[in-house]
Amino acid sequence: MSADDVSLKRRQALQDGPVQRLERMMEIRRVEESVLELFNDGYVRGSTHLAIGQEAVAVGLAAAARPTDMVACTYRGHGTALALGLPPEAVIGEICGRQVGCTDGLGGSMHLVEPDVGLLPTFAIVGAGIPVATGAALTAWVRGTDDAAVAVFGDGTANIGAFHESLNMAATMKLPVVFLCENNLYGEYSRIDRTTPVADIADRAAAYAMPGVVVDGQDVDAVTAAIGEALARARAGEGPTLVEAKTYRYSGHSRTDAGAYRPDGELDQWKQRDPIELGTARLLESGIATQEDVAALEASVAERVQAAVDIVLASPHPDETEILRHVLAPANR
Amino acid sequence: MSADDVSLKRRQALQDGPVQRLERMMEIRRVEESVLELFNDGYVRGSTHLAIGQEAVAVGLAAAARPTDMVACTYRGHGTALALGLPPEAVIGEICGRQVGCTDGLGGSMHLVEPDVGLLPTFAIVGAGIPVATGAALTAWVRGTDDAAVAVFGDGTANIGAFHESLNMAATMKLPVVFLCENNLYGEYSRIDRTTPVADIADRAAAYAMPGVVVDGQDVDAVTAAIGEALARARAGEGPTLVEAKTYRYSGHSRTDAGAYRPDGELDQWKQRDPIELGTARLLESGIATQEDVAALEASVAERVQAAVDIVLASPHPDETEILRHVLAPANR
Amino acid sequence: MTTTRLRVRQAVLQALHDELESDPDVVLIGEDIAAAGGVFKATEGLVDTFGPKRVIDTPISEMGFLGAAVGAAATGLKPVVEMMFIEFIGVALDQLTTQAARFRYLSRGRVTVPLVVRGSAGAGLGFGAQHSQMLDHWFRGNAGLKVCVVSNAQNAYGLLRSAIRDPDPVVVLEPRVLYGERQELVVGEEGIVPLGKARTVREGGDVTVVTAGAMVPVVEQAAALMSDTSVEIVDLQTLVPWDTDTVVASTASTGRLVVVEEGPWTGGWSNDVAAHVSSELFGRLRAPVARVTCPDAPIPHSGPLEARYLPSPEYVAEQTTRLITTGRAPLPWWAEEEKVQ
Amino acid sequence: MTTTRLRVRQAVLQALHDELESDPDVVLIGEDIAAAGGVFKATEGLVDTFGPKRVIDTPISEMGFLGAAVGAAATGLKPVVEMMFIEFIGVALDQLTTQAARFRYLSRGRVTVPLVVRGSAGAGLGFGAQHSQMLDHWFRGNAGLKVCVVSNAQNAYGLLRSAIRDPDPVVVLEPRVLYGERQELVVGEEGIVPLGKARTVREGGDVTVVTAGAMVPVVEQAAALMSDTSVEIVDLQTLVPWDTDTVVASTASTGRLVVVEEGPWTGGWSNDVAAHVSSELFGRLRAPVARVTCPDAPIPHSGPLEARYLPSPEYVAEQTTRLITTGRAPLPWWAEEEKVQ
Ligand SMILES: Cc1ncc(C[n+]2csc(CCOP(=O)(O)OP(=O)(O)O)c2C)c(N)n1
Ligand SMILES: Cc1ncc(C[n+]2csc(CCOP(=O)(O)OP(=O)(O)O)c2C)c(N)n1
Ligand SMILES: [Mg+2]
Ligand SMILES: [Mg+2]
Repeated sequence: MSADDVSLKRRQALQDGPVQRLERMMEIRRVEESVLELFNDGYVRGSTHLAIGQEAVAVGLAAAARPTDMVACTYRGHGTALALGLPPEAVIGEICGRQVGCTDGLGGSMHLVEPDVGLLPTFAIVGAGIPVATGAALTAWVRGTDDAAVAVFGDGTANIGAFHESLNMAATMKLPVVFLCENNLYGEYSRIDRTTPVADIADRAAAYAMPGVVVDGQDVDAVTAAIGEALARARAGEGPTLVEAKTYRYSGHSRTDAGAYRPDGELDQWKQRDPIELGTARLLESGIATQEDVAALEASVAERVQAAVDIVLASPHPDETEILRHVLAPANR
Repeated sequence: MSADDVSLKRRQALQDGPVQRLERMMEIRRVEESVLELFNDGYVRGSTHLAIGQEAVAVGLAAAARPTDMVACTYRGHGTALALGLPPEAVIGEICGRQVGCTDGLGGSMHLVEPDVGLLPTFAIVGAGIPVATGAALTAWVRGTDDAAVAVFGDGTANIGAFHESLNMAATMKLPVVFLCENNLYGEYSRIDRTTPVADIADRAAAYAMPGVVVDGQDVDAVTAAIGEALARARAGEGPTLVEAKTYRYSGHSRTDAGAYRPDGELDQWKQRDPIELGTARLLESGIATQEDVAALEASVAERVQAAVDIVLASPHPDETEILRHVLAPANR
Repeated sequence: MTTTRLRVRQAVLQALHDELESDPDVVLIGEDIAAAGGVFKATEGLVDTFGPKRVIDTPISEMGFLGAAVGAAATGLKPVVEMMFIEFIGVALDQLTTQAARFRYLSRGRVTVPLVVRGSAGAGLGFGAQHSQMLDHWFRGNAGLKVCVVSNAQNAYGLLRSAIRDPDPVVVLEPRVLYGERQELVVGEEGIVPLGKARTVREGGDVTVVTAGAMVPVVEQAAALMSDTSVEIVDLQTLVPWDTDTVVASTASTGRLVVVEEGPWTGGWSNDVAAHVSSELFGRLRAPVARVTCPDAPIPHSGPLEARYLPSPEYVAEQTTRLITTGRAPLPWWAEEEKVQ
Repeated sequence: MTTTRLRVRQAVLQALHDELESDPDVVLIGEDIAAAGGVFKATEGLVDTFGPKRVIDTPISEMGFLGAAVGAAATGLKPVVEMMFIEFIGVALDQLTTQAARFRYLSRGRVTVPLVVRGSAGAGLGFGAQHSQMLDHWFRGNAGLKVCVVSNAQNAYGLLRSAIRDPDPVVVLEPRVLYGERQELVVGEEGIVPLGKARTVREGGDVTVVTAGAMVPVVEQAAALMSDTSVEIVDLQTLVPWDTDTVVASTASTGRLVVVEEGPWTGGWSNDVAAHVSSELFGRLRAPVARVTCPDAPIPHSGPLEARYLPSPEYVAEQTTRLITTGRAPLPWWAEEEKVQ
């Protein structure tokens, strides 16, 4: 089974039901925690941007989209990559610059990829993925397929030019694309109200005569439904939708940031609506799972992620000759 | 009297009353017509973008703003430059690449300037002036003066990233700037409805929690009032306004364009609301001027513009050594 | 072999037509390229033949549509973007250099970007300081990107077809001043000009002049002026990767090299050529490598000044002759002027 | 003369502080530079001292705030923009190159742009392909713009103060990898480093090594490895305009030149230096000018690969030694690898 088969299987598993979606959220959380540990242990160079707290957006997106729907995601992409299907070792391996990583360790934390489940190379430049997702939608429009594309970006990114240009162009051409804003209230160290004079990013959709939807980003089912609807509109030729998922990142912006700029109590308040706890509660309430099932899930996830970490640490760094490969097509070097 | 004194005087003349404003509109029209003739006679190299039909926006802006309010204007700037105060020979001379031009002939049609009446170097890159005007407003904000700034741009430019970024930033910081969109229905050869999914550019103001105003761009008094109000808000620290002036350019986009893409009758319809005719009718109705006064005005304008053309054609091209001047500050070369 | 007589702009149009016809994945994207046929008429009529899903008009949103082209290329299309004036990419450069040119690397060959950006470029028509630059230096130091420059109808046709077929992003600069130039050229497969190969325009034994773009006809005229000198002219055609072999071989045979570039003295590709050849043929040259370029100044609008700004045939001939007669690299005209001051 | 011991990041902070203090027109503009003190802490505390109208946080809108800085500069302020990672200017380049650097020319000296863009730059910390480039090539071929590169705390301080006082736009590149380096330095007026002047780091007689930025300490280490060779090291400090006099004089005295650049093989400033010196000292060099650079490839994340990508002291020493012993320019490592393949 090749790496991409694994990813596809993992992606399809999300269709099996709410348990699988909860499990994936747990896995994302556990991977992010491992990355933090690996970082503290000196295994991670450069920057890493964790998405702990935002798991429901990632999994909701992956549950709603097809593997053939192309996703342009950001540097805060570990969770989205795992949700879309990448196995933990491909993500952690990449973050640690090892051969087992999804770009052989040449990209690092900000550059994950797996086209077979729709993950375009993730973008380390703010906003750069939004026009690119629009372009993936253009391909579907030109070819007349019913694929769609999704641009994932943050609240702070709604202030960059590429956002505006892409939403306008997609709306004008009625391209099959969903603009998914993960509004976690902060762009780096700036709270949204210091950079953005509107409360809801979704309100900006009106400037493009496009529907704008706000969804509870902590509720995986709500996210799945909202993105699902937007994708259905896209596939039906009705054009793009701006979906704003209200969410929160528990950690700081990146590895070096403790998040001290946040008002007291804000983090705790958000933790009370933790996506994994909410998801767990819903499964328990509805009787789909028992406490024991959940504990077993947690244990198996922890085990799987630990196994991935072991694989990663046993994986060598890529060979030096890799620097010169894949700069241009082979015949073109 | 130095060149800039002339410009300032010409600017102040607009405060004298409606006759002067009508006269300036006539002058703009006559200059643009001369430019067309000069172009056809082979005196103009490169590109020229005429603003015949849009005179009321230019003069309304100049009447409402102070000479210390900095204006960032576009390549379609002959009219605005004349309205702000530049004498015809400085504009025509520049378009013809002569020494008498406002940048000694080194800039050309797209690059007019006169800081003493608030005209920053005009912008040949779409949207580039919008952040620059915002920056001029930043200077007033930092220094605590009550100057303001104005960004002039077209409808097509409302789709470029710099528009979005600047409006957002100005709104967030409550900067004293007016965003003046000259909506002449076309961006080059594309009608607005082919590129922009909203009917009124002013509606986009809501995306920045900023007031958006639509004004009749053919009515110089209405334009003066709308921009005046927006400037007053700006000076009062209440932040930016997006003012959309609905107008029309009679000619094509640039010298080579006949405007064949326009629907039949559209031009004629707009000509029925010609800003100069409207202005003339209003003066006649109100008894401020007689038919004879108007005819005399027209004659004196024609004479003055012809004199300017003569000055220009008698002016040499700049000296070759000018190429190397003003690249860097003298001590810095 | 089919030949036909076309202007440079028509050769571009023909190349686009032929690629649109032979490959359903090719699409054109840009401002006013469909209904209006392009500001320079290089896409005229194509939307009628291929429809609005192959020839796509966009809003004025360079970042948006260049980025969309990157995304379309990454998902299977072969977009050709028209950058009306190459300066406009200054509001969108990130998408080409930092995104498009990185996807192959950052996906280990799994997501590729067969994208072409065509831009009109260069001076000579009085468009002034913001619409007259070559700007190839923005693209050159950027691995993953190829850059070529058109100098006639044949390579306007042939390089563009190669660029569209290339699996990686390619920038094609079209000197605006040449659009009207007419030539008998070969079209069809035989008319395709490979990337990375220089063209020897004219053979000679006294000096090699390497150039590109709109300077090619200027150098040809210069050579005609130097009746006593046998000038070999090499048109690079592709700036990245440039054809070191042809240039070095030619210079080795003539012993002298002049590099004529439309672009400022500082930072241009003529430095790369001069550096490489000086090192490669160290001790084997009869004179230092000379560079003939524009001065480090914005491009003036006024006619006589723009003419002075650009290397003229007379200036190229004079500099070349001075190199040969003195065995030393002549000062450029602006340095002479400064010395006088 | 006041001296103090500071890290490079602190020297930047000190320079900003001193200019904010001495000139009320100086303002700082950037993302998270005020309340948060900057991602690299180079503006820490300044907003407390100078207030939110002098140290200005912006939305994530590079085109917007760089353009605003241009407008502010054109109307009397002296803005210093922090471009957190210099790559980010790829979404805003137009404002610097096509606007700011043209205003003086297009107003015949009446509207000027005393603007500084400081950007963290360069590789070495594992930030990967989109956060590790130098990108000076975007700025160099652009008349009206100056470009300098910091190599230690002293010139981090002194070049920045010069740049802020300069009446024209200046780009200051700060190699991120050096921010933590500590040094005793002169502050105050005596600590100011003029633009356009190189610094002779170390004198020597066998070979001149010209370099800049983070490569300066690398070359110093390389020189230490070459115990039998007397190496003269020149730190350019300013890339545009670069100090031709110092470089030519040094090379004339040693007879050999190696140019060590952090940047790709193609399109970098080391070509300009090599071209100029090869021509200027034609017939007077003992060996061809050698260039030591990074390969033409995106910057890899993985530690050992990034270390290989960048010129190391060992590699610089080896290339320099080979130049001296063979009298020929050595092939770069990747060309050697290709030959083997
Ligand atoms: C063009 C550009 N500007 C600035 C940055 C630096 N940067 C990286 S992430 C970030 C904040 C983005 O905030 P947001 O969009 O809310 O996404 P989040 O990080 O919260 O997921 C910034 C400013 C960048 N990478 N690219
Ligand atoms: C960034 C950029 N893209 C494209 C152009 C070419 N261009 C010049 S004017 C223009 C149309 C602008 O339309 P609009 O904003 O409506 O202004 P108008 O010309 O109607 O006054 C275009 C596309 C440019 N100069 N700069
Ligand atoms: Mg955020
Ligand atoms: Mg318009």
